[in-house]
Parts: sequence; C-alpha cells; structure tokens
Amino acid sequence: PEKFKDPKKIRIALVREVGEGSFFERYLAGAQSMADELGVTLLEATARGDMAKMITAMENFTRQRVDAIIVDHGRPDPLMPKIQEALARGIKVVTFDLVVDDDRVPEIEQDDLLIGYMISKKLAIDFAGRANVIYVNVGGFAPLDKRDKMWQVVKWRFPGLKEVAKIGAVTGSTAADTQTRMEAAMKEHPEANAVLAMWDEFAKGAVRAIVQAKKNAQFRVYSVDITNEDIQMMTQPESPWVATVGTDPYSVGRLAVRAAVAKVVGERVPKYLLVEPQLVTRSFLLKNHIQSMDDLVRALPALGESPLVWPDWMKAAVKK
Amino acid sequence: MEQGLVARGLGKRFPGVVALKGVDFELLPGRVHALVGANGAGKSTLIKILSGYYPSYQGEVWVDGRPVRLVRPDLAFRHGIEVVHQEVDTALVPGLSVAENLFLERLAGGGTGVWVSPRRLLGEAGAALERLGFALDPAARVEDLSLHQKQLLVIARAMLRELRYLILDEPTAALSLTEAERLLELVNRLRGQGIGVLYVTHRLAEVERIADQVTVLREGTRVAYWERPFALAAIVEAMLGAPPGAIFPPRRPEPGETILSARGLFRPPRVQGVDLTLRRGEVVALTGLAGAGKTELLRLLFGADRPEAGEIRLLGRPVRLASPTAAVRLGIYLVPEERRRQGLILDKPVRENLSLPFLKRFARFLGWLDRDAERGFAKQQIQRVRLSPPDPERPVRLLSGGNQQKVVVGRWLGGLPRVLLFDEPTQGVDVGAKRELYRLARESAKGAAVLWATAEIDEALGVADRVLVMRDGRVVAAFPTEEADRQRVLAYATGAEA
Amino acid sequence: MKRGFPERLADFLLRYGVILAVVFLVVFFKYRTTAFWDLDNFLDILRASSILTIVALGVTFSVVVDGFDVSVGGVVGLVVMLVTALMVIWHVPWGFAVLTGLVAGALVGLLNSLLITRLRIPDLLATLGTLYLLQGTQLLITKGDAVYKGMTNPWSPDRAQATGAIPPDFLYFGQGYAWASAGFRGVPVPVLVMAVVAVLAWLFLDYTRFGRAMYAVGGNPEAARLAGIPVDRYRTAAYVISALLSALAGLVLAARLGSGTVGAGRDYLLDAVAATFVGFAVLAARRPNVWGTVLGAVFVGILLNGLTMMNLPFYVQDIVKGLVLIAALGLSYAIRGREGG
Amino acid sequence: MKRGFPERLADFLLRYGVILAVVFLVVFFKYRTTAFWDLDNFLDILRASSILTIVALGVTFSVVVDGFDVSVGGVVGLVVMLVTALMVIWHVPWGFAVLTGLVAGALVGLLNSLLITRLRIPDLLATLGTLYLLQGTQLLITKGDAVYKGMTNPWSPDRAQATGAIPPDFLYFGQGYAWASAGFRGVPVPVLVMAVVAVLAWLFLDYTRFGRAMYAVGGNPEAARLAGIPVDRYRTAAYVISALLSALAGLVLAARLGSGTVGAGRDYLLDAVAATFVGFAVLAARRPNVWGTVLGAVFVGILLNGLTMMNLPFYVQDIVKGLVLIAALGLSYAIRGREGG
Ligand SMILES: Nc1ncnc2c1ncn2[C@@H]1O[C@H](COP(=O)(O)OP(=O)(O)OP(=O)(O)O)[C@@H](O)[C@H]1O
Ligand SMILES: Nc1ncnc2c1ncn2[C@@H]1O[C@H](COP(=O)(O)OP(=O)(O)OP(=O)(O)O)[C@@H](O)[C@H]1O
Ligand SMILES: [Mg+2]
Ligand SMILES: [Mg+2]
Repeated sequence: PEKFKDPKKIRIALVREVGEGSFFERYLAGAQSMADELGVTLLEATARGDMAKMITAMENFTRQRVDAIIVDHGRPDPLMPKIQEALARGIKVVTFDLVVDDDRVPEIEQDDLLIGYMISKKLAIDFAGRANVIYVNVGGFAPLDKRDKMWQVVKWRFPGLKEVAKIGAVTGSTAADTQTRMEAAMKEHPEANAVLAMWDEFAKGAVRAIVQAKKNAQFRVYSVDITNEDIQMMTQPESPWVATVGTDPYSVGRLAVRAAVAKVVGERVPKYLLVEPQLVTRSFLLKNHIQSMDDLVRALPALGESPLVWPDWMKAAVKK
Repeated sequence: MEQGLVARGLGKRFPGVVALKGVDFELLPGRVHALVGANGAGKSTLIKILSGYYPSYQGEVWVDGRPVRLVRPDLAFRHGIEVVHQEVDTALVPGLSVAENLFLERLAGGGTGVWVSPRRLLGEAGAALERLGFALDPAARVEDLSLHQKQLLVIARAMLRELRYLILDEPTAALSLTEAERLLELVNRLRGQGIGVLYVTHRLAEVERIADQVTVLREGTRVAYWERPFALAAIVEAMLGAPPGAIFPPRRPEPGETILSARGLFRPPRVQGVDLTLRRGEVVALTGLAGAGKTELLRLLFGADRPEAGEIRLLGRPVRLASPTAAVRLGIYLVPEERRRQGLILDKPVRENLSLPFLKRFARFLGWLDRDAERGFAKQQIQRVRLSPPDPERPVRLLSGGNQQKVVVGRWLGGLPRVLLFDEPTQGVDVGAKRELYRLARESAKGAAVLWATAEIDEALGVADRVLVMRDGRVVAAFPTEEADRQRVLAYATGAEA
Repeated sequence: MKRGFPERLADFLLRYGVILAVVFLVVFFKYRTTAFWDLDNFLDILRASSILTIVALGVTFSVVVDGFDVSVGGVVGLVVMLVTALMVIWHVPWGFAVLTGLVAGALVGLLNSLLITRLRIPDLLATLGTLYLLQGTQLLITKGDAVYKGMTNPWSPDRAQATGAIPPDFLYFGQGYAWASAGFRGVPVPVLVMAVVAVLAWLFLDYTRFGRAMYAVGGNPEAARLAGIPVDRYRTAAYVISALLSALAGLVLAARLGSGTVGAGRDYLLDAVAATFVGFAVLAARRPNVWGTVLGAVFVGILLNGLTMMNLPFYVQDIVKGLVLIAALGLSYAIRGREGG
Repeated sequence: MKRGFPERLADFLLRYGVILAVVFLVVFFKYRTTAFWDLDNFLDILRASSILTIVALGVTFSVVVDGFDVSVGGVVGLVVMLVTALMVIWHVPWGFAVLTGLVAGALVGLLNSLLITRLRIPDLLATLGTLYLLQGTQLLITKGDAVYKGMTNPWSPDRAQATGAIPPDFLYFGQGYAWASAGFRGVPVPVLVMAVVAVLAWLFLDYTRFGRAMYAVGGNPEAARLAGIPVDRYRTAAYVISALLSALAGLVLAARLGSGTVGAGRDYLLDAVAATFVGFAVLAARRPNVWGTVLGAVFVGILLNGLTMMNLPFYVQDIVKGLVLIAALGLSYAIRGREGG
C-alpha cells in the first residue's frame, strides 16, 4: 500500500507505564523485533509507574506528530484526554490492557478478567472446592483489580474456599517484600495450604518463602503471568508453584506493533484484539522438558505468535 | 645561633583587608611576651599564622635558628608550638568526652596503637586534670560544658603536650577572677620551666603582672615594643594611636523612678531567690564569680528562661515574660554572654544583624521591607558604636571579636530601651572599645535602667552607680559604689563575708 | 585588590555554573532533536516541571529555616487521593474538595511543626514519621484502590459503584490553557500556577520582614531567639507553607491526572531535594532561594524531555541525569571550595 | 545535686524510650498473635531485618563523619544486578563475582568521597547524583530485564538464552542456616553476617583510634584538622565503608532472592535513615552509634512481621510504622528538649 512505500518514515511510539522486569523487557523485545522486521521506526518512553510522566510522554509524542502511539497499561481517566488529542491530530492509537471507549482505538487485551477466573477456578478445582488460601494481591492497579474481581466471584461460587490471609505490597522490591510477609503469614496460619498470587512478582516471593521454610509439601501456589524466570522456578525439584495463567508478552508486543502499522497504512483493524491467556501447569512443563518461553511456545502454540492482524502485504514485507 | 621563636616581616591579607603587614616578633624560652592591640589589630591573625592555621602567609619564621614554614597545624606541633585560640569552640569536638578532646591528637595517630580503652583514657584524663588543678569531669560531653569550662579544657590540652612555646589568645576573656588567677599562676609556673609564652590580652593589668616584654599592634603593624618595666599609659596610647582619656565616663547618679523590679526570682540551680530594683538613669553592676548565676539571672529578666517562682514588675505593673519576644516588645534588651553563639548570625551582613529585632520598624504594607530605611539605620548605629571597618554589608563573621560585640550592642541601642541587660559585654574587647561601651551604657542610662553583669570587680566599680554581688544564686550584698571597694566586694563574692 | 583572569573566570563559573549547564543542554537538544526547539514544547516542559517545582519550593521553605521536610511527597499523594475520592465517592462539590485538600495539607504541616518545635524531634525524623503515616493514610482512604469514575465504593458494604465524577472546572487546573488564540495553543494552567507561586514565594522571602526573619531563624536560631524573633512560630509557618505548597501540587496533579492514582507523588522527594540544593549553587547564592530552586526543577524537566526525544531507554536517562547533576554542581562547588580554602 | 523522682523518671525515659517501645511491641504481638512468640520467628525477623541493618550501618558511618549517604539503596541494587548477571550471563565463578561486587561498591564509595572532598559538593547532593547514576546503571546491565537462570541474554544479538546459573554455595549466604541441629533449625546465615558486621563496626567505631577520629571529624572538622587528623582521608574512608556495607547487603539480598530482581533495594534508604537516627535516641547517645542503628532496624522488622501476622493490610502497617516511630522518638526527644530548654 501507499503509506508503506517507505517504512522507515513510519514512526511508532510506545508509551509504557512500567519498563522493569522480565515481562516488560520481553514485551519490548517483541515490539522491537516486529518493528525491525517491518522496517518501521519504534520510539519508546517509560513512565516507571508514574501516571504524570506517562501523559507527559503522550503529549510529547503527540506534538512530534508520530504516526501511531501504542499505549501500554496505564489508567483510562488520565490517558483518555491525551488519546483524544492524539486522534484529533490524526495520530493512530492502539492500547494494550487499557480500556478506551472509542471505536477508532483498537484494544489489545490479555483478558485479565478471564485470567483471574481461570487461575481461581483452577485452584478451586484442584482443591475440590475447599482450601485455606493465602491471597496475595493489592488494589489500585487495573489488571490486578480485574483479576481480583473474578477471585471474588469464584469465592462466592465455592464457599469452601477460605481466604485466611491477604498479603502483598507493591514496593521497589516487591518479590523480596512479599517473601518477608509470606514468612509471617505462613507461621500465623499453619492451616493454610494454598497460595493465590495475582502477579508473578508476588508468586516469586511466596514460593521462595515456602521453599526456604521447607514447606513445599504443605503448599500449592497458583499465579498469573509466565516468563522464563517463572518457568525456571516452576520446574525446580518439588517446587510448590503448580500452575499459572498468562500470555507471551513477546507475541503481544509484536501484535501491538502490527496493529499500529496496519492502522497507519489505513487497514481496518478490529476494535478488540483478544490474546487468549493459556493455563500452564507444572506437570505440563516437566512432561515436555520446557526450559524457557521459547520451548513453551513450541509446545503450546496457542501461546505463540498471534494470528491476528496479518495482512498479506505485511507477510510479504516480513519475508524480505 | 639564637634561641626562640622568631618571626620577620609577617604579613597576611584577606579579600578586602590587610590584617597584618611586616611584623617582626620574637618569643624567647622562659619569657612571657604580651601581645596587645585594639580589636582588629591583627593579634589573632598573627597567632593563627604561628599555629600553622593558614596555608599561606608572608614573611619568615625561625624556631631556634632553623627556618620553618608553618603552613600546617601539625608542623607547628612538631616544633613544640601550642595555641589556645580565641574562639574555643573551633578547637573542641562536640559529641566526644572531655577526655577524648584532651587527647585528641592521639587519635591522629600520635604513635599510640590502634586500640583505645575508654576506661584508661578517662583515668589518664582525670589524673592530668587533677595535676593541673582544673575541676573538669573527664567523662562529660563537651557540648554540655559552659564557655569557661571549655576554655579550661583547651588550655589543659595545650599544657599536656610537651610544649616549648605556648600561645594564649585572650585566655582570660571568658574566665572569672579565681579562674583567671589560677591561669596566671599556671603561666608563671610554665615560665619557670623554661617555656616561652605568647600572651594576648585586653586586660592590661595582666600584662603588668606577668609579662616580661610587650609588643603593641595597631592596624596590622607593630607600633611599639617594651621590656619591663612598662608604662601602661604609654601602651594604651600606642594601641589607640591617641593619648588615653579617662576609661570610665563620669557618673551622673540621678536615679529616676523605678523601671524594673523583681521579687523572689527562683530558678534552681543557679538562681535561688533574687530581689532587685532598677531605676531610670542609673547603671547597676552585677558581679560575682563565674557560676554565681549572673547569666541565668539576666536570662530570667529577659524572658529567655522562665522563673519557677517570683514576679517581675515593669513600671510597677507585673509582667509575664513568656519569651524574649515579649521582653523586647516591652523594651527589655539583653546583650548575651557568648556573642558568636547567642548574639550574631555570622554569615549575614552587619546591616541585617543590626536591624534584626526591629524589622517591624522598616516594614511597610504586608511586611514589605523598606531597604533604604534599614540601611540608614545601620549606618547610624555603625557610627554610634564606631565600628571598624564601618561597612554595613560586611558579614559579621569577618569582624574581629571586639567589633562583633559592638554590633550586638549597637543593635539594641537602636531600639527604645527601658532596661538594658549586659552580660560580660567587655569580654575580649580592647580598651578603646571598652571605653566606648562604658560611654554607651552611661548614655543609654539617660532614658533607661542598665544592669551590667561582669566578673571583673574593677569594671563593676568603675562603670556602675550601684554594685550587686551575687553568690550561689543569691544577691548577697548591694551598696552604692562610693561605699564599695575591691576587697569587700571580693569578700562577698567568695563568701569570706556573708 | 585587583584580580587576574583565572580568578575572574572561576568567579564567573561559580556564579553561572548551573545556568551554563542548562543553556548548554538546551542548545544541545536544539540540534540533536527536531521537535525540541519549539514554544509549545517549552511550555510542555514547564508544565511537566510545574508540579515538581511547587513541591521543591515547599522543601525550600523548610530548608530556609534550616529544617528538612521529607514528607512532601506524602502530602502530594494524600491530597491526590483525598480530593478525587471526595468528588468521586462522596459527591463533594469540587470547590469544597479543594478546600479540604488544602486544609489537610495545612494540618500535616502543623503536625510536622508540632513534632519539631514541641516534641523537639529532629526535622528529618519527624517528617519521615509523617511520611510513613501519609503513605499509609492515602491508601486507607480507598482501602488501596485507585480513584476513578465508576470505581466500586470501597466503603459500601455491598461494593456498590461510586457514582460521582470529577468536574471539568476542576480538571481545568491541570489540563486547561490560558490566553489561547488562533496561532497560539495558550499557556498551560499548571505553568501559570507555578509562576504565581514562585513569584509570591520570592517576594515573601526576599522582600518582606517575615522572609528575612525566616532566613535569620535558619542562620542561627539561638541568636534569632535572643533578638526577640519568635523562632518556633516562624518554623511552624515554614512547615505549614511547605505542606500547603505540596497540597497545591497535589491538587494540580489530581487535576492533570483526572483521577486518583495510587502512589502518585511518591517520586517527587529526591528530585525536589536535588532542585532545592542545586538552587544553592545558582548565582552563588549559597543559601536556599526561590529562583535557584525553580531553575533546578526545570533543569530536570528539560533533561527528561530532551532525552526522551532522543529515544534513549529510560535507564540511560537516569544515568545522564546523575552525570549532568554532578557536572553542574561540580562546576559551582569545586570553585567555591577553592575560594573558601 | 540531688534530683527528685520526676527528673529521674524523665531521665529514664530519655535513655530507654526507644527500647521500651520495642519491648512493648514484642509483648503486644506475643498476646495478639499465635506464632509471633517463637525462636524461629525471631530469627526470621532478624533475617528479614539483616539486609536493612547492614545498609543502615553504612548510612551510620556516613553520618558519623557528619555526612549523609543517600546512594546506599542504589549500591544495593547495582550489586544485586551486577553479581547475578556476572554469574548467569557471563559464567563468572561466584567467588569472583562476589569480589567484583565488593570492588564495585568500593569504587562507588570512592566516587562519592571524591565528589565530596575534592569537588566540595555537599554530601547530600553528591550522593544523590550518584544515586541517579546507579539507578540507571543497574538497569543498563540487563537492559531492564531481571536476572535469572535461563533468561535471554540481553546482549546477544539473537536473544540467545543465558546458560549460567547461581551456584548453591552463593545462595547459602542468603538462604543457608548455621549450627542446625535436630531440635533447632539453625541460625540463618544473613543474621550471622549482620551480627559480625555490627560487632566489627562497633569495635571499630568505639574502641579504635580510627573510629574515635571519625567521630572527631564529624563533630568538628576544623578542630580535627588542627589536631592533625587527616580529615578528608577519614571522610573518604567513611564513604567507602558505607558503600562497601551496602554492597555486602546487596550480596546477601541477591543470595536471598536467588536472582537479580529489578529495583531491589530501592526502598532501603528511608528505613535506613530512620534506623540510623532512631539510634541517636537509644540510651540517649545523641550521636550515630552501632547498636542504636541495629535496634532501629530490627524495630522496623518486628513491626512488619507482627502486623502481617495480625493480617493488617500493608497501608495500615505504614500508618502504624509512622505512629510508632513518632511515639518512640517523641518519648526520647521531648524529654531531652525539656532538659535542654
Ligand atoms: N578570614 C578573614 N577574612 C577577612 N578578614 C579577616 C579574616 N580574619 C580576620 N580578618 C580581619 O583581619 C583583621 C584582624 O583580625 P584579628 O582577629 O587578627 O584582630 P584581633 O587583633 O584578634 O582583634 P580582637 O582583639 O578583637 O580579637 C580584622 O580587621 C578582621 O576583620
Ligand atoms: N561550677 C560550674 N559548674 C558547671 N557549670 C558552670 C559552673 N560555673 C559556671 N558554669 C556555667 O558557666 C556559665 C557562666 O556561669 P553562670 O552564668 O552560671 O554564672 P555567671 O556569674 O554568669 O558566670 P559568668 O561570669 O560566666 O557569667 C553558665 O552558663 C553556667 O552554666
Ligand atoms: Mg583576636
Ligand atoms: Mg555568665
């Protein structure tokens, strides 16, 4: 198509709420790889969890008249006006895990409600509906809030699930902090036998606490998100971390860039691009000798490259 | 080759001032060499050079014939030169104990090993202080000491090193009679041991008593030198560059109505029930040994401390002095004992230090400051106290001790004093400036009552119309100056007479 | 006495070191990026710096009285959550919510000064305690949730939806423009707020007796007290002002975000401190001063903006920030050191 | 002079205020929770506090020379990332990696002291600049990724997997136990490390002439200089020690996590400062001191542990932390204030 004559000229801006940690590193790597394959320019700004910085970045890119902006996480109320501004200036916008009621803006979503439901349900099933759960989660972060909603639902569905303690704090070193709190909680609630961690940083802390207290036998840990690091910890000998639900940030990153480029060149992109979250169990990993995300993607293609937004000209461009 | 500490053509300049130029000077073993001069004459500067305080200076110094460049403190030590600086606080380490301060350069690695045993240190310190006859608790923390206790500590420290030349910069300024006495004996003893002592003072009587030689500085140059016997008058003239008049202004006792009266002021440990009345037009001296409670009494009258009992009446009406702010509003002013710590904001220019209490006066709408009015006020006060240099924008940090004192006094004279409280105002102030202060006290006594606390009995007798003697927190005697004489006052102060 | 070229150069650097650094940065970015050199961009930089600047001015006040207020970030966060929650959850009219926010700020300031002047707790510690307190309180308001249109009311037993909203009039303070015209987008309101605050603070500190007294209190409390200055009252004032400014910053931030985000303002402390102390070096003031602080804050803003445009990864930006900070200060202080020595 | 009961009580509170607070907490938790009162739990508390304690001791050293090292958190983070990355990405033997980590720490300390003693930049600012620098650098090492077995090597063009691993010998320092026996789980190694560090620091500061000299430098640099103490050398030493201790803390943290978590150690600064200055109040020391700092750090640990057991949300824990801090300090300082007044 026209606009794609000179890909180099296409400038895609990626505005991220957070940039640290394996999830986001892999996400960025995916986006970058896609951009390289298509030969478009990818600009990047990271707000380190500070909304004010995030909208400042939006403003900057809007003024620079980039061709498209990918908004990664963040909260709707602050970002909505900025997104409108961008659209007003003819800049295409794509969001990831951010709800915007505007048909011009495709939303990529690793459906957090579904994630929350799947993992809670998995826990309920495994324990046949009765468990003493140490719940690790905090409010105030959109994805975590959505997952929490479904945990409430599942608790209501399975009255046998008891939430004996709720811990968790988002700090500079969340994992280490959770570990400390988990140590205390385990002692205070010897009856606890399950951990539901709505974010893998939480899970890491909880798992370390359990392993170092040699209570592997007593606990089973359920979590959200899946990265190389998580796979490593899940496949440790008698690791209590039995199941997690997530998507591959790498392919999400690639999808985001594709969607942005498609919008720029005038393709029509569906409003909702749902990335199906996948349930990954410890037994599955062990059975297939999975050591890394790449192995996992091979064994579980549903987790890999998304089939969404692949116009032929794009396939062609990648071929070259 | 000649013995002694010999300096030729010493000079030191600071941005804007030449503090010292071309001064020759020698200090011989077993002699006491007095160094006198007006405030800002350059005494401290000369001393700081000899102590290796300045990394650079003009002129040469020989120690026992060997040329040396004293550009670092440890060089001075190495040649057995010990200095007790004028501002003791610069030489002491708060947070450490008296003992540790006493043996400070051991910590610098004076041969001693790595480990230090606090207990042994305390023991040694105790013994040493015992020997010197100083009543200091080796375990006490320096920041808890009073000014004069700190002074003693610094002197003690100098004594303990095996020194050959001792330099004392106004050591007795903050000391009271008895302590000063003890110090002078000490100096004599050291002279006996063949140590050369350079003695800076503003108390010419002390020069008379112990000095073998005296050098006079004026505006950074050496203007005179004498061997015993000296003519004090000549010394004073050399210092001031003009024939001295009477030190004390003539009395004009014309006691008006009572301005301030206190009944049963009580704030243990140092004020144990004091009555006094101050009347317009009279200067009242409050004397007594250090620790008698003069300072504390003054602080009560100024509202700096609260009395546990007793009442204060101003013009007959009882007043509650909740804070200095209240006192100042009522026209009660205090010239505090430690000017650097309590009187001045060292980094601010003279102007701001002068106008500080009366900012309201220069404030227009919404507190807007009228800079011109302020500057005018500053200029006027500078003239009134004859500050040198007469520069309103100079940071007071850079003024010499005496001139700093003038700033504090000048500040209050700019107000509308009803009661003026002076606490050791002539500490470290030269005769000229002293005379100024006496004059100013007398002058302001026209409209106000003046209470003048001093440990120097002669000063008390000279300046005042009435003398109150304090001991252990009580006023033990009070008499008009005519009927007072040195012996009786001293007797009351020490408790020989009660 | 006359002085040679080296001295005069040194003196020049001492006075203008930081300013030079800023100018250098601007020129550098002008030529390395396309979009930097542009009026709107400068206004955006100022808008991005405005909140930090206001906070930093608060810190400056506390430093003027020789104290140190580390609770500022906490106040910002508290006010953001409080004000938005009042509007969204409890339907409080925005004007009233704003008032409440400011009052809350003032109260925190009072608490700080009570701890410091009455209980005699060292400034750093007292305000640190308050900071912990505030970090917790701001989350307590919503039980840890963020505040946004249609949130579930954390205090309703049946987790009902909150039906309130944040009115445009309020948002105007964070997102609006003044003096807009055909050719000109207008001046962002936060920039105006910042400018007003800065000018007022400057006049207050440098031209009124109150400011003078505050500096005196900072210079030597004992002497100030014995000169009849009501020291404790001035220190109280300083901490209240500090907290009030932080509260104001919180309001602007809330208006800019249009919602209450958890942990907002947590990161302002370090930058604010940096800005304040960089201010010491500006024009060789050697004391906390308003314009120095402002420059210091804008400094950081310029860096962030320019570096993002050069598309450097965020962690590289931190490195550069550190280097530039050190360089600029080294310039000023190294020389002063020499002078002092 | 003899003193009545009130004075003696005041004096008692002044000396033991903080200690009392700790005791009170322990008793309180003993009765409000089931698992708190238990040897293993105390050891866990100590383990949880050990890293903070080591960092805080670093800060203490900087405060002893009347400085202030705010870069400690940055050093912790840097070392965590550096050491783990060396082992996982570049297959460096763990002993060597540890060495590198310590060297890196020492270098940061040197940098700080250079900025402070040579360039004469005020401590707070200099270390703040370093902090920014470090926050960036630690992310640069892995381009923002965490470090763990089987991570993709951020530096390999084809995103190959890193094949290194963190050996158990290294993990031992964070997760191992000493003197384990049938009845007794053993003492966590981090606790041992902490104890050793504390004792050494204590002996050094209180019983060697170097330590006393450091206090002298902090109390009055001028006087120290006049006494022939090489002031700048001591300040340099203090900052190097401070950084080294932070580096050590980083090592323990890395061993405890068994991986390089991004942003680890970012939050230690405030708590470390709190611990250090709480230490001032312990036994009315009125100056930075080792045991005070340790107590201050453990204090925070106890709170966290006990409140978690009571299942309070983390923001309430912050509030309590603030209140307890203020109360404990108020107790000590209010009284000193009176004495001083
Ligand atoms: N660091 C400095 N910078 C600038 N000027 C200084 C400095 N130190 C001293 N001076 C000036 O040098 C002159 C001599 O000061 P010095 O302290 O030697 O006088 P002094 O004889 O000791 O007076 P006093 O008897 O009051 O102590 C004074 O004019 C003083 O203002
Ligand atoms: N014997 C002592 N023991 C402890 N402290 C003392 C002693 N004597 C005096 N001081 C302290 O030294 C200072 C001066 O003594 P104080 O003010 O009590 O009596 P004074 O008559 O004013 O003495 P000065 O002549 O120093 O003014 C006071 O602050 C006091 O705390
Ligand atoms: Mg002098
Ligand atoms: Mg006195």
